[in-house]
Amino acid sequence: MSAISVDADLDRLADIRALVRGVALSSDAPPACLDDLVQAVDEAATNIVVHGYARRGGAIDIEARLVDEQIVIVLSDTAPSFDPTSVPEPDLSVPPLRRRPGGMGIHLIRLATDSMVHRARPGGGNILTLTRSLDPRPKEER
Amino acid sequence: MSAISVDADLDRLADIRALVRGVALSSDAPPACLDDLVQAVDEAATNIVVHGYARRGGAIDIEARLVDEQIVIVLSDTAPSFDPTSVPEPDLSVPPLRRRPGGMGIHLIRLATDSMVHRARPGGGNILTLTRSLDPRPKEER
Amino acid sequence: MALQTTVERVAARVPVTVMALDGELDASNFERLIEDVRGLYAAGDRTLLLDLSGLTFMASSGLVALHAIVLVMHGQRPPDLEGGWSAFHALTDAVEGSERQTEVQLCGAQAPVTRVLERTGLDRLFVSHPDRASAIAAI
Amino acid sequence: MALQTTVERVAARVPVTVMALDGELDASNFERLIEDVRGLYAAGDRTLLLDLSGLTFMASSGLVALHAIVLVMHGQRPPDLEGGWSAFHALTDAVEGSERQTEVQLCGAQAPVTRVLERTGLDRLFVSHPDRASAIAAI
Ligand SMILES: Nc1ncnc2c1ncn2[C@@H]1O[C@H](COP(=O)(O)OP(=O)(O)O)[C@@H](O)[C@H]1O
Ligand SMILES: Nc1ncnc2c1ncn2[C@@H]1O[C@H](COP(=O)(O)OP(=O)(O)O)[C@@H](O)[C@H]1O
Repeated sequence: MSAISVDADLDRLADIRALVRGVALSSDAPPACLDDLVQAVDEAATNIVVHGYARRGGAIDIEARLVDEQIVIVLSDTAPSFDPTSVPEPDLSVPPLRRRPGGMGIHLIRLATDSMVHRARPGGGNILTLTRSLDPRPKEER
Repeated sequence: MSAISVDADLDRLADIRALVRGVALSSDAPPACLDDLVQAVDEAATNIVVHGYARRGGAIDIEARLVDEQIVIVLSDTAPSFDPTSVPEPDLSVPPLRRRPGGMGIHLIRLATDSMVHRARPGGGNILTLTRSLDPRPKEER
Repeated sequence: MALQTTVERVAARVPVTVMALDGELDASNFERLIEDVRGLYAAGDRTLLLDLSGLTFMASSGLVALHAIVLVMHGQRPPDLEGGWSAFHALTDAVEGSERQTEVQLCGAQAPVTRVLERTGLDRLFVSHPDRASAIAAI
Repeated sequence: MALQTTVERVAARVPVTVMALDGELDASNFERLIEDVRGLYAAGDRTLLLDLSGLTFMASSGLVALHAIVLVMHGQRPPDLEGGWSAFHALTDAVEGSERQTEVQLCGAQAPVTRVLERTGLDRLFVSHPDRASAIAAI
């Protein structure tokens, strides 16, 4: 399976989102599915740029495929290993103004996808696999 | 089949190309196929922005699908009807410096695709269907 | 797609500054948005209506921007994104009863943006109007 | 992805101005590129090496830019893209024998860019080098 490599730069996030829209388009994904995928991949890619590579740049390899009515997008990097599924859920019962801003990216990935799987990349780095079914409803309405 | 609508603006061409890369990615298209599709769609979209809508803006609707090992991308607009297949081939035997610059867009679409089909859009506008096989070779090497 | 901001001042019951956000709000541009609002506050604007009808995408960094914008419009110290958010407790206590502050309001949010606000509970911070006209009538 | 240009001056057998193009050259930015080269010519640069190793896409408008850049580097009137290309006949006649002029040369073109040059015959206008080092050694 071929991959597209994108520079880990905040200025490339718009390209990454457009790429994901193309993936969704060719699977004829319904709007909420497309939106969810764009959100999840943007958050994951942002974290790779900002936290993974600590804004010093690097490469993000992106793969995509449709498997059994599920769109699967895989992001690989060579940044220090970090498993986002280990991050605890934010406490949403705290009133917004009492919160410290931030810390919502991984939470949004969880809500936007049907599964998020992390594994270490052989030789160093991360492989993050995000899956979203073609279901037209956002997760909270299912 | 769903479509993605993009503003007919030169500043959106990069988004359109990224979208096409996403389409190619999810069909596991080989590099020359991806490059050809990006080139063909960019040229067609540029013509819609510059000639079709005469830089006054409008919408370009983009659809994509994989049919029998062929990637099909459809661009629709509501600009005055124009059939690009009616444009004659440029005379490439003329030395480059003797040529008037420009006039290569449709020629490049022809070389980058396996077929280009135009039809009028019911109610006004254009539907341009570009098809590129997953063949790993550029057309001139087949 | 980049983010464009357009500012307009409208005389409603109170003077309202309407800032339209067009495009996509992400990690590459959210800090510039906070800066822009800081400029508005410095120029004397006190009620801000964010028109989100042209906003097609908002990342979690956009939520950080919205949070910071609320602080800025309440005269709080510019949030230091590297830490030091203690200053906002005063504000928290001031608006605690009502929760929804009114200095920054939203209108026209599309489905993907509404979903992000709801999924993070940040919708509880804002009065949201369907469109600009009804927002201005209500403010 | 936007287009970035970086200019460097190198003392080869003749002074060479190396302009690296990084990103994508399309209808949104080809005119700015011509302007940039016009500026170089006005500043006295006479031999231009375009380093295309970072150029991932070139539209047909990029070909128009390359053509115009050749004219500019030969001291021709800035091409008026709306018409009026008569001026370049003098140049045509001057370089007709050799065809490949040498004032503008290319290096490092990747497959998609090479393909566009070849598919339109514009490759016949340029001496192309595999990379910057061999280009500078050859010029
Ligand atoms: N790819 C990554 N590499 C290292 N650390 C990460 C990565 N992704 C997330 N993190 C850590 O997890 C925290 C929570 O991430 P997230 O929920 O996306 O919110 P935010 O990025 O706004 O802090 C980050 O602050 C960071 O400490
Ligand atoms: N969508 C369109 N609407 C109207 N005219 C078009 C359109 N596309 C192409 N044309 C016409 O066909 C000509 C050739 O197009 P093309 O080969 O792309 O080269 P260029 O755009 O550089 O002139 C254009 O100059 C224009 O007159």
